[in-house]
Amino acid sequence: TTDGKVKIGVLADMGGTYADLCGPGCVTATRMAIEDFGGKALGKDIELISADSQLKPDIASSVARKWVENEGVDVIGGLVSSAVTGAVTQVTNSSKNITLITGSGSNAFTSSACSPYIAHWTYNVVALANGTVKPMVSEGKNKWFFITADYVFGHALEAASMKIIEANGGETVGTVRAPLGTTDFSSYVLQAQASGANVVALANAGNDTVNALSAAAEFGLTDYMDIAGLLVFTPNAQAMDPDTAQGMRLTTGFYWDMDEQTRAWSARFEALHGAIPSMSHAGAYSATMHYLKAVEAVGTDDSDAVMKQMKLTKPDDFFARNATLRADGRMEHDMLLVEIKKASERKSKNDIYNIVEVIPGNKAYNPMLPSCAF
Amino acid sequence: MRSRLVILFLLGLALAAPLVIYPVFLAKVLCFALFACAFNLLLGFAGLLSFGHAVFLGTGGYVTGWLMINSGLTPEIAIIAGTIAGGLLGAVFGKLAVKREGIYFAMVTLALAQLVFFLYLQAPFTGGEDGLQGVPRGKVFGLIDLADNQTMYYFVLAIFLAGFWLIHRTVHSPFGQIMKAIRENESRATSLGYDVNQYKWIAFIISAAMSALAGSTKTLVFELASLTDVHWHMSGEVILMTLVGGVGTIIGPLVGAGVVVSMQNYLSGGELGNYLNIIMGAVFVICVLSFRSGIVGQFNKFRRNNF
Amino acid sequence: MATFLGINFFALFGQLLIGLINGSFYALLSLGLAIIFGLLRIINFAQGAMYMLGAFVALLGFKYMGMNYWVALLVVPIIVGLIGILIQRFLIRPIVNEDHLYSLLLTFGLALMIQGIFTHWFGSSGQSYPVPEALKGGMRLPFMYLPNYRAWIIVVSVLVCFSTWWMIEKTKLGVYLRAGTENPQLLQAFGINVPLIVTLTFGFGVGLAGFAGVMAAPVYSVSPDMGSNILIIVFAIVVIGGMGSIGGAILTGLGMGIVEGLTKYFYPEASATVIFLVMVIVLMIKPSGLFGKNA
Amino acid sequence: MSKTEADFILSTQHLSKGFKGFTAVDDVNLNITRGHIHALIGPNGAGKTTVFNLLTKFLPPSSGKILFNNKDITALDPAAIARLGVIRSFQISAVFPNLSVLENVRIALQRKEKNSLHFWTSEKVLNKLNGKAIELLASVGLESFAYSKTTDLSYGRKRALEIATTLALEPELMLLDEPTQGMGHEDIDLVADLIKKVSKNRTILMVEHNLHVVSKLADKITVLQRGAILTEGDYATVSANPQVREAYMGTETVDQEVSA
Amino acid sequence: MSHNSREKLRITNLHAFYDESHILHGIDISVMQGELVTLLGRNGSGRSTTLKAIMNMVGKRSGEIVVNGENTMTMPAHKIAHLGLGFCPEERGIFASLSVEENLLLPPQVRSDAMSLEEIYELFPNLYERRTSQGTRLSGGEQQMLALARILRSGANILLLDEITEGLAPVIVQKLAEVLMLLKNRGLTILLVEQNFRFAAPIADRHYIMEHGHIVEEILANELKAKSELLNTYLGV
Ligand SMILES: Nc1ncnc2c1ncn2[C@@H]1O[C@H](COP(=O)(O)OP(=O)(O)OP(=O)(O)O)[C@@H](O)[C@H]1O
Ligand SMILES: Nc1ncnc2c1ncn2[C@@H]1O[C@H](COP(=O)(O)OP(=O)(O)OP(=O)(O)O)[C@@H](O)[C@H]1O
Ligand SMILES: [Mg+2]
Ligand SMILES: [Mg+2]
Repeated sequence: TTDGKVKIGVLADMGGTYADLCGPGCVTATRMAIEDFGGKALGKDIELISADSQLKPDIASSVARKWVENEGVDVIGGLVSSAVTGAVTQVTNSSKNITLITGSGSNAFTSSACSPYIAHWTYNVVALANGTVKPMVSEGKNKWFFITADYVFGHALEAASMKIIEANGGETVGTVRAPLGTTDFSSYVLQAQASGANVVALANAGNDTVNALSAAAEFGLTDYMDIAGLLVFTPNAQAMDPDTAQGMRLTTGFYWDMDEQTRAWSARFEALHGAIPSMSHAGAYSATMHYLKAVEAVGTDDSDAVMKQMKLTKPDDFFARNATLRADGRMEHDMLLVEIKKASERKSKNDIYNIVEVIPGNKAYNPMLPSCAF
Repeated sequence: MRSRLVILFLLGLALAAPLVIYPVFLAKVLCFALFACAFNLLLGFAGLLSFGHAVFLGTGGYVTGWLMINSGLTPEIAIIAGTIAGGLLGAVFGKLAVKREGIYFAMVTLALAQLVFFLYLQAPFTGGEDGLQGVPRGKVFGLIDLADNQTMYYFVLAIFLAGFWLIHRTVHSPFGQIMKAIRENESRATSLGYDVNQYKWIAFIISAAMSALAGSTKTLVFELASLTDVHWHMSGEVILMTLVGGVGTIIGPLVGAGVVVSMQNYLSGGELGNYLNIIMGAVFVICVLSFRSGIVGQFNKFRRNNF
Repeated sequence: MATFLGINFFALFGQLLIGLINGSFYALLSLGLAIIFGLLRIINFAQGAMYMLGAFVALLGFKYMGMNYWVALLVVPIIVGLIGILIQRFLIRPIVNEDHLYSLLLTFGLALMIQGIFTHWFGSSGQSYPVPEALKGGMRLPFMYLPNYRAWIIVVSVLVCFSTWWMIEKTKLGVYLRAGTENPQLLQAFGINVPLIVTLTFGFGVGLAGFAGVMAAPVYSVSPDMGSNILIIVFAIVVIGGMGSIGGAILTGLGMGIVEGLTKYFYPEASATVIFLVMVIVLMIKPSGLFGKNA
Repeated sequence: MSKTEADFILSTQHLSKGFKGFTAVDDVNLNITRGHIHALIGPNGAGKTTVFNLLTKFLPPSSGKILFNNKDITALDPAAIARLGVIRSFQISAVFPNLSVLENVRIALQRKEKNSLHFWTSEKVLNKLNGKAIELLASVGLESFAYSKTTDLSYGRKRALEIATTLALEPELMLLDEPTQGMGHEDIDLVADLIKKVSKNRTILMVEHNLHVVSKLADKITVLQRGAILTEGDYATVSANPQVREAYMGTETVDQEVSA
Repeated sequence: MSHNSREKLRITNLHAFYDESHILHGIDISVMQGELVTLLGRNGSGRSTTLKAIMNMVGKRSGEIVVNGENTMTMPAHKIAHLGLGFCPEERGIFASLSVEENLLLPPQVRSDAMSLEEIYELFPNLYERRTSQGTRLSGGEQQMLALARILRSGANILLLDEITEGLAPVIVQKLAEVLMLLKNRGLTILLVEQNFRFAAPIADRHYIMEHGHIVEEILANELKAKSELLNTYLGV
């Protein structure tokens, strides 16, 4: 809505399985961005409202609808769980409102479901697969078994990874679909065991990853198979038992302890939030900041104008390194391949990764589809 | 007589409301009101507590949603289809559930609902966790475009009134009489030659179909069908609505739906989202402990004692 | 691998064992439900929440008071039981004379609240509870690697279940329980302190759930919704077994666990639904349940 | 059996019922003459209620046949038998407490209306039954209570209402199990008279321990003992039988004036 | 200790309610040791309620109930039986989930000089025959016997009996009369609610007549003839 007043809605998982990844933290990060921006845009105070998606597409959808139709919200941020994001973008695309996706990873938002009003920040499944899977296959880990979260995100991650496995001469010997929020993975682990694979890939997120890993450890799977956590956020990495998780390699869009810039921001965030930022927290800040700058630059909150501006200027902050916002809405930036530290090497409970390699954005992300080049 | 006046008054309100209140919200209230009325038909008038009614809501939604997306059907047809689907599912559920009574009935319906929940979770046509997104509202009879929220609201209002009327009629019909008798003294009804289970069964089917009708409509309003509508939590919510409004009263469920939906709307609008269950639970406990006849029930008592 | 007729027996036995382990929890929970139902004729919808509570009390006790597993195993069920006693005494007793459906709704509300509160405090992201030192590691069976703790679960819960069964079926107390179910007022008039028995029984039934919670903490991640997930399955099991008999509840619990295990091997897609399907079949051929007395 | 079958509205042939090992009803050949009030008496546990349960198929017989109007009904289910016109009234009074007295009867009348499944028509269509209902109530002397709530009726009146409801089904054969159970003397007489009244062009089979009622009403009496028929006949014969006295009546006698 | 140690049961100005409805309006009853007293009255006159009130089984009560000189108004229901009270309810209250024998053994022994199982079975052979079968599977009459036998076994010495001849064959009724006499002579105290006046008349020492929750008459055994007119008006006998 071009009422000259900027109103940002953050829709996130306030109490659910993904709450630690992009819940209250995403609100905090967004608020930080607004404050750092000066709290005002187009001469008026920037308004921030937030709601709990409860990870339910319908709730998210109706909140989003209420926001854009009835409460003059210009842009919706946060957005964790691809199912939720899908539902929200259905609304915002038709109402021509910008969405800043910072928590969910399906690559559909810049391919099959792409739209001129989507900006997909932080990461996506392709980047994860490229970052984590490719090196392992090339190391000769060629037989893969997938334990996949049974919803759009998991399916996408699984598909993306399989592509890369095939492409690099590996094979997928089996997959199981575990419902979102499974707590006992033992029977899936047994299936993996019987599959004769040498890598078990966890195509899930949040606690699902944590639980799957601990089950794998409990049943001695870790003794003779590699576990690949395809999407691990810092809170989850902290929750994992170091003895089983140590040495696991994973891809992330951000690590708090990378350099001075990241440490500085993370310290501020931790002071407010009580925990170190996950990549979606950092992404939320970065995306919001970029949006606000664009608004100020074009002097209106009209979505088309703002989005145009966002794509013209390169995002650049502690989070967005060597970044561009592509025409299809994909925010491309350096990704990090990290390794989980041994307990003995950790200096603090926040000291969990060694950065192994920085993956340039254009290597990490999927090429743009012509059909999505807006 | 008095209740007639009340009804007319409410009707007036309903027609004027969207001018001041967000129509989509109103439509939502109406959908849940219909759902609660359908549920109340079972609990309030047949004495059967179903803990799985969400399934019918959801089924209606999925069928209608799927048709709107994949077949060029007009909304009214899709809604009718959804209603019928719900009725059929209700027929199956009912056949099994009426074999048991009281608490068992509640558990059986709950478990059956969970069965269907998992089926829907895995079935391709429901879109699993993602649900059916982007359901088009379409044009009624190919003429009236529902894209506009106000139009949508009046369409929902019409549907609600139709459903409400049918339920009300059912309660005050020869069939309703027998239902009353069965509730009073089942074994006697049997000895008078009535096949008790058959009556319960039919009541169940009607209730299921009306719930599905509510679900179908809801899907059109929100252009989305999802697992939430099939989850046991939703079955709990409809019970709460009925309880808060007043079990066995005519407009109780309507009021209850209004209260609960507004409450949820208010809470889910802010970061209070995760207080929702605490508050809902508390309301449940309070209602059961000291408010069993619900808002309308209490009001009626009050009226009886003071006028 | 020992495959025969295309069946990989190692994997199969593995799944069966997992099934038996889940079955142990089903048994403990449905036993608790059955006991409570037996005497109060109410279904305790909060049983799942109590199970969750047990796990959390153990976890918090461990985190903040260094309470170790073995202590928890003794103390937590008592704590949870006491909570149950309070609930029965102050919330359920006032409505004993109302339709039993109300107490179902009451406990449902409680379940929502308790789960809500814990979600509010701890988020619904689960937390892990360490396996006690003494039970770490596992044994290599010919067909699978069986973690000691899982074996321990089976042994202990079966023991607890059957001693409970014995206490209720074979002692005078059992007679009182059964009589109290039917006509508490009269039993009271015969000089037996029924309210006390009722309250204690409720406490015991709930305590069992708490016990199951502690047992579960090290294997399932401790999360606020761990209870509601399992409870509905337990309901189905209760319908399958029929509330009639305590023994029935136990056997059905274990049995359904195994059925689930089989399904996980032969047709994993159905593993989530199989128990409910069994329920449907039982309803069709024996509505009163496998062990239920025809009502 | 000298009489021709036709006179018997209901007869059983070698009817038996056993409960795991224990025989409750033992090879009973019961013949109930049309239009009679037939009483079934006998010591406690003789099998009277069980016989009733067999006749109404609340229990399946272990062996034997049941003929109603010379038709074999052994295989039918309870509802079907009720529809044939064999109606049983319960040992404990069975009414719909919160419905009005009138509605109670109407529920019974409604069944023949074939509209009981119509959930789309208004209940007003039932009002045309009110006339008949009042009639029935009148026949048991309850017309003045037609519109009062059933719970408020006295014990005896509830019984009367129950019988009226049963009459609404136009039973050919009524089975009454201890109709005067737990009543004070007035009520007993009231109900006894009532039974006499409604027995016109009907057949009644009743179990009764109150010998006054039996002697007053019964045209024929069958005495059961340990599940088997001990003897049959009118009150005079039966009460004269020393076995019956020993097993059932004891020293108690009823002066014949009472019956008439 | 009450002024009269032979007075086993004294009720003064007893009011009783079922939630809203006020059933008993100030009852006064007194029963001496070894006495057999009946409560006569029409259906619904409040006799059962009186017994229930004594056992603290009704909604609300006021007044005074003294058993063996102890005021029981404030006693929880389960304590009362232990004063030696045995209650045989109108609806018999046989437990379906218990076998006949379990039913029989259910009430705890409240006095040492209780009847033994043998005595019981000798008194009611039917029960012995059916002792293993489920309580409610018994015939109406057998259940009645069981209900009575149950409290005899508990050794209670103050019996509150509600319509125990209900549904019993005349022979048994006569037998019961003998039993009650026997108990009476053993020194037991009996308060009997009865419809069957023929049964009650010969064995009772005194009769209270109830109407609408009031005691309207007290008749001694020897006055029966004289007051038969009155009885007729109250009971129609
Ligand atoms: N369902 C049953 N299972 C086992 N035994 C039963 C069952 N029903 C009745 N009996 C036994 O069968 C016998 C006959 O019972 P029934 O009720 O017919 O006696 P009755 O003639 O009605 O006696 P009463 O006059 O006391 O009612 C009794 O001994 C009773 O214990
Ligand atoms: N549980 C109850 N709740 C409410 N009212 C009751 C209840 N039980 C009895 N009453 C009422 O109390 C009054 C007295 O009942 P009570 O059973 O004491 O009468 P009674 O003299 O024993 O007659 P009966 O021959 O029916 O046993 C009756 O009007 C009855 O309707
Ligand atoms: Mg009988
Ligand atoms: Mg009485």
